[in-house]
Amino acid sequence: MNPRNMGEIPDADGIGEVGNPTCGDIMKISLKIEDERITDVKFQTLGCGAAIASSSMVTELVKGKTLEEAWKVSNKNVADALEGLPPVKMHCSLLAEEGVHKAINDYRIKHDLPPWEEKK
Amino acid sequence: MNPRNMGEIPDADGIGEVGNPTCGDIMKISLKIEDERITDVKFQTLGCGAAIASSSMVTELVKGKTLEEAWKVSNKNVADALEGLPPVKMHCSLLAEEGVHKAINDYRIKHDLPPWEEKK
Amino acid sequence: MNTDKMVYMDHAATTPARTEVIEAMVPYLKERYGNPSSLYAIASEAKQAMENARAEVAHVINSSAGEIYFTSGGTESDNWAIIGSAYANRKKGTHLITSGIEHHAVTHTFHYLHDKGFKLTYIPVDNEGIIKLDAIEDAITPETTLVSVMAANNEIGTIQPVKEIGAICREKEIIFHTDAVQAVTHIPLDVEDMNVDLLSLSAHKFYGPKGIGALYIRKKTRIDSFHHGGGQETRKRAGTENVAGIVGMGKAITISHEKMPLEIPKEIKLRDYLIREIKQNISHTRLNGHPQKRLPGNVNMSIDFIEGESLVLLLDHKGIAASTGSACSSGTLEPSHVLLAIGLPHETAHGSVRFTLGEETTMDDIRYVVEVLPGLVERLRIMSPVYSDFCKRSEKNV
Amino acid sequence: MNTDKMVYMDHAATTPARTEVIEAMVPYLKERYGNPSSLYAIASEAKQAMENARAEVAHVINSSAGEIYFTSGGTESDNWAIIGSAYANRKKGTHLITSGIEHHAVTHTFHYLHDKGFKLTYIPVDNEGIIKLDAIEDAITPETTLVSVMAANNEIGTIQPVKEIGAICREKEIIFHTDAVQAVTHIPLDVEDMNVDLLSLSAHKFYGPKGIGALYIRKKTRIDSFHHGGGQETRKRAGTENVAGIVGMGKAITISHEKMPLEIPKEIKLRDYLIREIKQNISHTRLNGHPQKRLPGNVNMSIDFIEGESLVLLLDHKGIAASTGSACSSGTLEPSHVLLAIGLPHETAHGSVRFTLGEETTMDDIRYVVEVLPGLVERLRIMSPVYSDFCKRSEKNV
Ligand SMILES: Cc1ncc(COP(=O)(O)O)c(C=O)c1O
Ligand SMILES: Cc1ncc(COP(=O)(O)O)c(C=O)c1O
Repeated sequence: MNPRNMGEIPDADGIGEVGNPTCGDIMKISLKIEDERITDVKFQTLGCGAAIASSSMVTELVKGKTLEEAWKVSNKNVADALEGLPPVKMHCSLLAEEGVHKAINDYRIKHDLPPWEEKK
Repeated sequence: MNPRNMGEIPDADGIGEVGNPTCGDIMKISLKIEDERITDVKFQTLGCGAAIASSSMVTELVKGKTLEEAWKVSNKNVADALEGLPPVKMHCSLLAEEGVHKAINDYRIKHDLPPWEEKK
Repeated sequence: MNTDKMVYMDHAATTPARTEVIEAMVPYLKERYGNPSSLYAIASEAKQAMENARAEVAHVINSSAGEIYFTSGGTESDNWAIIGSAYANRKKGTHLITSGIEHHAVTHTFHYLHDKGFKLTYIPVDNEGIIKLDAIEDAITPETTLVSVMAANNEIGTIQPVKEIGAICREKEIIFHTDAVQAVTHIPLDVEDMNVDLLSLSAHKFYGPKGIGALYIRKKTRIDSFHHGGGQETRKRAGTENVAGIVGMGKAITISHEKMPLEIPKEIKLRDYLIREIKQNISHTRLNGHPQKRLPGNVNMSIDFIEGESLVLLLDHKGIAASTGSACSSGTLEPSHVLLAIGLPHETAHGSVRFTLGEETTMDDIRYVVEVLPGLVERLRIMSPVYSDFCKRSEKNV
Repeated sequence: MNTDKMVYMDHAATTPARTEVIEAMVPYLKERYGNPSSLYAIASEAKQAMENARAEVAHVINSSAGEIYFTSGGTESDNWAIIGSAYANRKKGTHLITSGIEHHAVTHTFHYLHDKGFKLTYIPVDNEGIIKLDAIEDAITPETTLVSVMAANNEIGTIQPVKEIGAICREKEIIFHTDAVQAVTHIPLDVEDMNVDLLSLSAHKFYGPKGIGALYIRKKTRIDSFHHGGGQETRKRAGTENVAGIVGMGKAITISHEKMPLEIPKEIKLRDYLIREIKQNISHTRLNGHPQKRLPGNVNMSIDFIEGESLVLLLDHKGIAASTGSACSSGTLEPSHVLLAIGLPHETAHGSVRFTLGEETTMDDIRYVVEVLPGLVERLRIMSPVYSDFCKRSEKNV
């Protein structure tokens, strides 16, 4: 377990925190954004191995992407990049997707832009 | 399995046949009797190993005994002489006891004596 | 035993585990002892080995690996299949169908359900032990939820028309369970082709260890769990897995299945030779079961005027292991329900002997049985009051 | 694993089979393969070996051999004890009592019976995981037929007042079952002294094979069969016996029982050292369970701000096998019901780690854990958003 992009961006442009301590997983994604492009991204996670791996992987996948591109990174992309997750662990990759979405919308709201809608 | 006293006495003084083919065991005891004493005894048995062993043993036990002594040979004596029988096979020793009783009473009836009563 | 010879002719009771099977098992007792449910490396080795075994079992009956659940043997598989599906479908109905010649693991489970209020129909078999297909069709009602008929009988070896029964059940949308404990790797089986929904198997009948078996459960079959507890076997069968047993079972089924194409004709040849010789050399004997539709290794003869258990003892003294009735019921005094079901009178049912051949069985073994058996039967007949009566009557009639 | 070191600290999940156990088993797979129900010599060897093992098990819990029935493991024993006695005594009543910290093999079986119309009462435990005795007395009604409370808990290791519960049940003439899977050969047990009517055990928890266990059934206890079929186990538990497993279990229980007087103080010493060192070297940690009334080998710690499963993975990378929650439930996402029952909040329950020591465990192993653990916890805490929030808050407060 050697996660990359672990930590917090002190002056982040967008922050997304998902999950809750009761269910055992908390994930926090912070983004540095320049010209609608993610120039830096870091995560903090309290959770199982799959949750940590998923958060690390999603930061790798969105780094350098435009916000529109990053929004399209799905939990399936995360799971595939990890070479598959067991069914009981799929929710970890979903959490990673949601964390990025929440961080992007945090940025948009701060900039008075309407938040993008989560697909069901 | 080397049973002793196997066979039929051609001119037997008393014959006892017990059991029936439906239940799988048939035992036939024939006695030669002189002066109220068993001078010869033989058996024939269709049945499991324990039935054969019990009939053989009971013939050994009653041979040379008076009829009164022979009547008292119980299924427990037979089982003990065989160094025990498993619970499911105890009925075999009972059959041997009954066979002797029936043969003795056959002799008594033939000689116009009242048959002795089986204990319950 | 007063002989050093040992001719094992009771392969339907159990089989010796193969050397390769034992070698495959030992590491999972020793160094690869992890609990498959645990998270660390040593546990995932055990888990992986179990999944391989699952795929091996699935391959042999043409199912997918995810439809195989390991159990503690054929008895548990039968209990689970029957109790689990009866209760899970109780809302639909409480009528169950089975045959009159099932193993006790099936019949006693149905008795249990009968006590709990389920209704049963027993389908009769003909004199050769083959189930009457049209009687199944007639027995089915809208209340029927399960038909359970064995693939091959343990006592008389008859092979049932599983595919035809499967077709009936599929058409009527009724769950079909087959107890294939005696059949797996002894005759070809295919759950797809045969429309089987539940199938029981047991490793010790194909040169695997005792105390391990499996239940095939077709995807989407409604069935309750039977062992409740931990989340093993995708939450369907709780209990720490018998990893070594499972690995042994996988190995055993694969080897036995590979050998099957050569083993079947070999056993049939020995079987038919033994049947012929017994009939020719011992008077008043008959074959029980169907002459062709029978397991390659099964010889079951009725021998008049004797009782089977005493014959088995005499055979044992000569180093021959055989049985009378099924191994499971041989502690009881009632004659085999299977022999009664094919129409044998009680006294004849008591005088049956079963030889079941296996991989190690040679022509020499068979010849030894043929040489020894007539003398033993004669010894018992001489002792038998029924036989001497019969002889006296025959003499008079001459 | 990126290390060759292997420190197994999960003996509550399973234990490696002893060499003597494997050596005792192999002949019963190989040459002594007879089916114990058969009549011939090779079968009676198997039967005899099984009866020896039965006497060995009986000796350890002070029962008679005829009261020991072999099963496929602790789960089956628990299922049988609970389902079998609940149904057999249904005429008397349908109320059952258990604790809130039982193994899933017990709790899920009670859930199953609840679905079938039985009424349940769960007795709470205190914060150290000890059952409340007066709550049992209060819960008993004339309808109550069974009390089931484990002898020692698999997660937090607490040892329950079995003897006192037994006395209550005896007085009220209620059947008392104890799941002693974690307790047998780890603490002394005596079914007579403790008034136990039904007791479950499992071989793989005391250096025997997996997939074999036993149920002690006190003479005259009313209980239905669970596996229906052949006449094995004096007609109480059907299915061809796992002879090799049974022989292995007998061997294992005898050796473990002999070693117990030396093993208990050894494990307690190592256990208490490990607990002390973890508490001293890692902030925000607490022992779960009772400090003294606990299994000699059990260490269960709550470590704040981390999640247990990721810690187990990191430990595995360092060659240390440990667990979080019980092995059986670690495939699930819910936190352990045992940790919630002793009053831990959800987030704390998620951050537990269990080390369970065994015979091979040395002081060196313990030192290695003490050396490695703080760094791993630190790594996870640095990743944890909850920990960084906590640190920020603490800084502000200074
Ligand atoms: C047809 C049949 N079904 C079920 C069983 C029971 O299997 P097991 O002995 O593995 O419990 C047997 C074997 O005894 C059998 O022959
Ligand atoms: C307390 C307790 N009961 C029951 C069981 C189940 O036993 P088995 O794994 O042998 O089915 C276990 C072990 O997993 C246990 O720890």
